[in-house]
Amino acid sequence: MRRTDGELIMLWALPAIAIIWVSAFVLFPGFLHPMSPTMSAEEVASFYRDETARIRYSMILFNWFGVGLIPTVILLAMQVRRMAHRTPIMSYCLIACAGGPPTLFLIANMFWLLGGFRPERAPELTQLLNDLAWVTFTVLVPYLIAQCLLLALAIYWDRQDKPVFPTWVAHFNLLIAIALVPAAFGALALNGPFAWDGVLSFWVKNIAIAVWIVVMGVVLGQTIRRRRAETAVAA
Amino acid sequence: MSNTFNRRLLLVWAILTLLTLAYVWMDEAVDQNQTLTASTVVTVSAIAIALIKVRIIFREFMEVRHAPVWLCRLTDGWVVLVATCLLGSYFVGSAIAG
Amino acid sequence: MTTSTEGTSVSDTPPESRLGRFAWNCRHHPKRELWFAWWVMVVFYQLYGVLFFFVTRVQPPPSPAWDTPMIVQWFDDRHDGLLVGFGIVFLISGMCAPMNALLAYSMRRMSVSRIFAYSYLIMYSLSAIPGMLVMAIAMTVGALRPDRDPELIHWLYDFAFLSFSGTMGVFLVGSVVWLVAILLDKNNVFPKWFAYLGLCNALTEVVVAPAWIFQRGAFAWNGAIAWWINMVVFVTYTAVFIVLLRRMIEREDFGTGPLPDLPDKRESASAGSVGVLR
Amino acid sequence: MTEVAQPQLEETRSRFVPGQPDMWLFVLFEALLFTGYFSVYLVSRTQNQDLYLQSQADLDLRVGVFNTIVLLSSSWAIARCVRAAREGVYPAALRYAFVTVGFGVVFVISKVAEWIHEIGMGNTFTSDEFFQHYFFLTSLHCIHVLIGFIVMGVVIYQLRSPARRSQQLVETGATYWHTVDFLWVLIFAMLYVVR
Repeated sequence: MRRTDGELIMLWALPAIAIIWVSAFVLFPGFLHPMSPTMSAEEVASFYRDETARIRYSMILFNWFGVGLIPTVILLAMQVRRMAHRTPIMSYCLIACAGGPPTLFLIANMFWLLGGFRPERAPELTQLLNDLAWVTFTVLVPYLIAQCLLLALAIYWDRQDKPVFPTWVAHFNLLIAIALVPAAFGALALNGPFAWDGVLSFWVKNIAIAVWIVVMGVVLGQTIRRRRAETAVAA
Repeated sequence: MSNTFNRRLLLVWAILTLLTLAYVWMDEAVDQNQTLTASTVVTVSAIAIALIKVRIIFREFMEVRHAPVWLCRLTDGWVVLVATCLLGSYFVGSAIAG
Repeated sequence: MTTSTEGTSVSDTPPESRLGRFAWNCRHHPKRELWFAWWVMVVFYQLYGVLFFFVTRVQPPPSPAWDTPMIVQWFDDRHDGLLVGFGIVFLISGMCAPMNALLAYSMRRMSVSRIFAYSYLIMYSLSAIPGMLVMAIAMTVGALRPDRDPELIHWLYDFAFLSFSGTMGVFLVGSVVWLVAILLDKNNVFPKWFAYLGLCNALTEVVVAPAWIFQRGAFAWNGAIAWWINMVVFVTYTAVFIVLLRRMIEREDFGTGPLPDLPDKRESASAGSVGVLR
Repeated sequence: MTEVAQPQLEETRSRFVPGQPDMWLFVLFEALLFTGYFSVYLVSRTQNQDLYLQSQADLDLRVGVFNTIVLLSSSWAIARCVRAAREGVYPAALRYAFVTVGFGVVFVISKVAEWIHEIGMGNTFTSDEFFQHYFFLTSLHCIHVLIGFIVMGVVIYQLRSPARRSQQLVETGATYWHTVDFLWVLIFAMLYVVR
């Protein structure tokens, strides 16, 4: 029998953490519907005054579990390591991307919590913290885009009889990368699809991330199960 | 052979120390009653003496004397370059200040 | 790492046309991953220069001694450039990943422990956040609402430039990790003089710290010592390692022993002064 | 410097670069870097002559001279160390290496004492422009000395065991140490003597 190496634990942690993310997402009053960038300082301040409790508790949840995506990305990096590449560069790339999004998200998370800490603060200051939080949250895409593109490239280069991932995973990652692009320009407009509460910068981006997590979770699960079956037979 | 080397090193050290002590003399000569006064002569000679010392360190301690010719030329060129930069910035700065 | 199954199965003859050869190289070149990472690095630095110096015009840095109205004016002048330019920065900063992966790979190719490669990889992946993205976020928020209280815009201005200039620790320790690896390496991946150049670079990273203390003079964030001299050293260092990495990829033989010299370089290298052990 | 005739020397030893040639790039690059710092210092000095002279009066030239002579002596010791190692007299080489480190330690102690003295007099990094440059240049140089201790550690490590004893590494380390020395010679002239 093979030793317990914890790989499956790391994999199954993902859906558990994802449930927490979803509940925190729903709990935060500013996500459904997303807060508008056109709100005046006074409106923002009163939002923080009225919704203090939900802001605090949802963001504490995010603060606890925001880094939960890292094991998944590292699992992906380990699969990339098994591909038919000559160098470990592509898996290094994914490792290099792993820490970025959670770190940026934690910065945004901190600004939200700071805003909720003293809601009686001068409205301009609360608005500033709110702006910092939303801008950081909206533009945290660079590493995710890079991650998707690099994974796609790694899969395209994985030419062997039994590739680690099927090719559609690469196409899927390209699609997600494209869906994430508009969010980088989320600060260009205060309303419209590009604004941080807009269709592109909020809905498309966050749904893309969610779909990516679900699909890649499933793909990872299948790949790992297949490989474990193979090694079990071989052993 | 070893002895000539060591004597030479000691001599070099003595010269460098004497050059350092020359600063003290320069210092005494230019200042009246502990008040420092600006002096181009002191500045230029301070830089010159420092660079002479640097060149001696290059040649003797760092053994450039025995190094291939390109390294000798390079280090000499460097001393000239540093001298140009330092004196240049001093004089240009003074000129700007008026 | 799994060995490549394609190296033997694919025909070694690239097509004649230039475009065909490019496509062949992208798909089959044995060093495609290395060249990919190298080109991403080159393009990244070009874009970085263009974005910071010409699109957003935040470099060379303005003075920390300005008064508030002047800073608000500065933001007004650059409003669109800041938003668009930093939008592109957010889009492309993931390009750091292949670059850092290549640098880490160079250490992996050396005869030193893997600790070096992984430490460097993590440190430099982290470095983009304080070194670039925090500044971009602060600048974006500053430009977002021109009608914001000027004092707050002033604070964002300080936040942006100090986070950009004042967080050199990762680069300091990172270059030290790299240079120690080069000095210990027996595979001759990099010449030793590059390690000493890395020491010069690390020492200039130390020099930026006074930017936290001074609002004017040579040590402020736009000062002659804290910015200009450092910039020259940093650009030299970067240009040198880009060239050396290129040479490393050319020499790469995918073994674990010493990297061979390039055939035409071998003679000049043994006669010249560069990186040959006596 | 006087070119004392050393005919045997030129004949018996072919010309060579002491240590790794690579180290010379560091020497020259670092010298240029410091030249940059000195140029900035000299230009800002000329713009505000009186302030610099006034603040400079708080420095004690004798301490600077002492520091310089200590470092020159350490440089002399490491030169002796290199000669001894080249002739294969390793115990002597090791002794001189320790003497070098000893002089280095004396230098650092006297430097720190001088800093404490200056800070006690109210001259800190932020008090005026002259002391900005003073503390910047001396502390940056002090970092070089501390790195020098690591380098000397490598040299001593090399000299200790017959299995190692790479003459090249010893000479490279010596070149670094001399660099620290000549940088101080320049800093000393800049901060203490220039008027």
